Amino acid sequence: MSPAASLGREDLLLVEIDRFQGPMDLLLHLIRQQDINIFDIPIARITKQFLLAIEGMGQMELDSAGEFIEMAATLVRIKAQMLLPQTPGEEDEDPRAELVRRLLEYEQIREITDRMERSEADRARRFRKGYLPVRPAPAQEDLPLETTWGEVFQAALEVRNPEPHGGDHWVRLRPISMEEKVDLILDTLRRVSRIEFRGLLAPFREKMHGVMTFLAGLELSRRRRIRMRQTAPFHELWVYLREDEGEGSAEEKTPRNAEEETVAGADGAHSSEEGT
Amino acid sequence: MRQEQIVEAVLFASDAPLSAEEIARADEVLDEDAVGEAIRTLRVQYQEQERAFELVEVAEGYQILTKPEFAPYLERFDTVPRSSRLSGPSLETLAIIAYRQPIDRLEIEYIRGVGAVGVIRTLQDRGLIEAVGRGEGIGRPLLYGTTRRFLEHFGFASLEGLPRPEDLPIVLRDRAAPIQREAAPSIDDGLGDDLFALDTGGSNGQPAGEPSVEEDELNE
Amino acid sequence: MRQEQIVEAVLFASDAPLSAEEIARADEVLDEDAVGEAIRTLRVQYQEQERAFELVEVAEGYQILTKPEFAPYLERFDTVPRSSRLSGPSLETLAIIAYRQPIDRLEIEYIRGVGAVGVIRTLQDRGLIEAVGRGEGIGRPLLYGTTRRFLEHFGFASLEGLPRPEDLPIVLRDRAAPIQREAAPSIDDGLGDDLFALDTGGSNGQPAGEPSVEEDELNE
Repeated sequence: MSPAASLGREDLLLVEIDRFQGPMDLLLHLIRQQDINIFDIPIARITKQFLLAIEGMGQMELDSAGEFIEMAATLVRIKAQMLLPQTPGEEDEDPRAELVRRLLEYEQIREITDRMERSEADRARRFRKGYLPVRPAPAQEDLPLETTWGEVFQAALEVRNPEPHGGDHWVRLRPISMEEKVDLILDTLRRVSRIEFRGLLAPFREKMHGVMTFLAGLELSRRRRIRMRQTAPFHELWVYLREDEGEGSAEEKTPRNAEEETVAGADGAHSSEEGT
Repeated sequence: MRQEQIVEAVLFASDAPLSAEEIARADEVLDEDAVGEAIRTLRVQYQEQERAFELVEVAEGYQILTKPEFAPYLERFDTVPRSSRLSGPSLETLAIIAYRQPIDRLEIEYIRGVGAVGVIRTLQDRGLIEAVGRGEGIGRPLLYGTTRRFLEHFGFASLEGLPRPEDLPIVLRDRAAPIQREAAPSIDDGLGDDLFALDTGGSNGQPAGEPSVEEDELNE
Repeated sequence: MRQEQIVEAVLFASDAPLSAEEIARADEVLDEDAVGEAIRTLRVQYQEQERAFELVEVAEGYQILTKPEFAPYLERFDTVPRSSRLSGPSLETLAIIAYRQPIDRLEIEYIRGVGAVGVIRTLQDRGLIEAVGRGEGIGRPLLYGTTRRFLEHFGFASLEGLPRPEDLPIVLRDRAAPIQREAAPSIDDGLGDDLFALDTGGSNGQPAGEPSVEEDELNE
């Protein structure tokens, strides 16, 4: 709570800007806090308060500052429009109408968000079956093996003699890019919640795939996109998608800050997604 | 081998919810009805035998989950995988997508007042939303919708399981009597109207009577 | 809440087998004896109630697993079709082991240029190879050789019967030649072993005497 805000009576606002998820959140807060009639917003006052609140935003990320400034501009414009004399006979809408509509909409979203958060918490108290591999049917040895010696022998003939010096002849030279592996990991994790690291390698034979997948894994954890977990040394290495804020404990949830926007915004730069 | 045993084995081995149809694939003699029957039997058995887990309906399918009261014990184990919670911005964005799907990025950004590129990506990476098509307009923007995984994460049986908007206390609106609305500026076309007729079916619903500002209320 | 319910919940939700000692950590009132008691109770219950799963004791502790007889149903959910043919990597590995036995994993990997943990497991599951002893060197690695079943299946009276024509690669023809392995940089991150374990072959298996990370070859 900014001590500076406790000066004027009508500007008596308890605003700490980075508590807010964005300009709509801030606006909603101002209106709720002062018990303002949504259908009759004192636009001059709110504009003043809004500007005051975002004054100290210098240290904020430029992106989100821009969003607040955009809203400030909208407020100022509405204020100006309200000062214009109304042309008689013209069915002009109240300049505030759109803002009101957005506020109501946003408020409802916030309410829904809270409900969903509760559902999420309830669901988190239930645990699904831990992943355990399906037990194989009784002795696999009893399955008829169709492989013939001819096949084995053919494979033997194709074995390459390793050269005693230098290992580079092993690398069959198809370039394998790390980005390709990054995509593989993310694509896979989009389908399943987590995967054993070696599952990512399973389809590939060359060691270079292993190296690049591993590097991609490191890169993704550096980008904070994935998390890797091992239950014990030398056990399987599990790869998970990382959440923006990790496991939301109670204390983490209270301050709703704009952090994710920042982090995620940076991520967005790598994105090949549709631009604007 | 009894049918409910097969269904149980399948549900037990899966770490995600399975629909009756999917379960039925386990065996030729099974069909959706038989699966439904088996599920009812199992449900009763787990209850009577006081198992620590129960068979619940989630994400348009079925899943065996531990009962909530065991959570405190399970949370002590590192070998028990936990689903991690979403951040505030993610939840908020997801709420918008859940109720307004299919929806494009600009609409989401307009409602929240902040950029959404990063959050959308995060939600996609987590498999909670997906691109479901392309909208009209410049650049034919991608439209997003929620996935089955979304339902799973929140434990909703289906999109119908989302909190009903009628039940929500809307503080702001209660402060004033609803008023007849005039023509809205074009910018919000297709944007806000259906919010008040939240259509859990996922399609853009009809605009319902929405309150707005009257001309004569300009008294600032 | 009864003790066996807590034990059941923990075993149900855990990804890995848990020892009695570990399970006891779930609750202060539990100790190893109480856990043992609960496990016996659950075991009997599952049996009497003809559940599709059972509580089994594996090397590392206890697990609830589906009964093996349901495997055929569950395999239909596998994306990877099981085949009774050996894959290319399995064939190659089997050929190497057949000609070079006894041979340790690192040598196999050296010859093939890729990891062999998974294939070795597959071949072991198939009963075509087995661990036949331990070699010299760091960690006294397991040595693998072919089984009687291998001879039976391919119709050889003995290993002497394997053809050794001129066109066989030297590395397989020349049984005595020790392989010169150069010192390789090692990644010491505890990940290495599984990292290059290609061909998971679907079987999980016990870590049946699988050597862990000692000196992983990373020749690139």
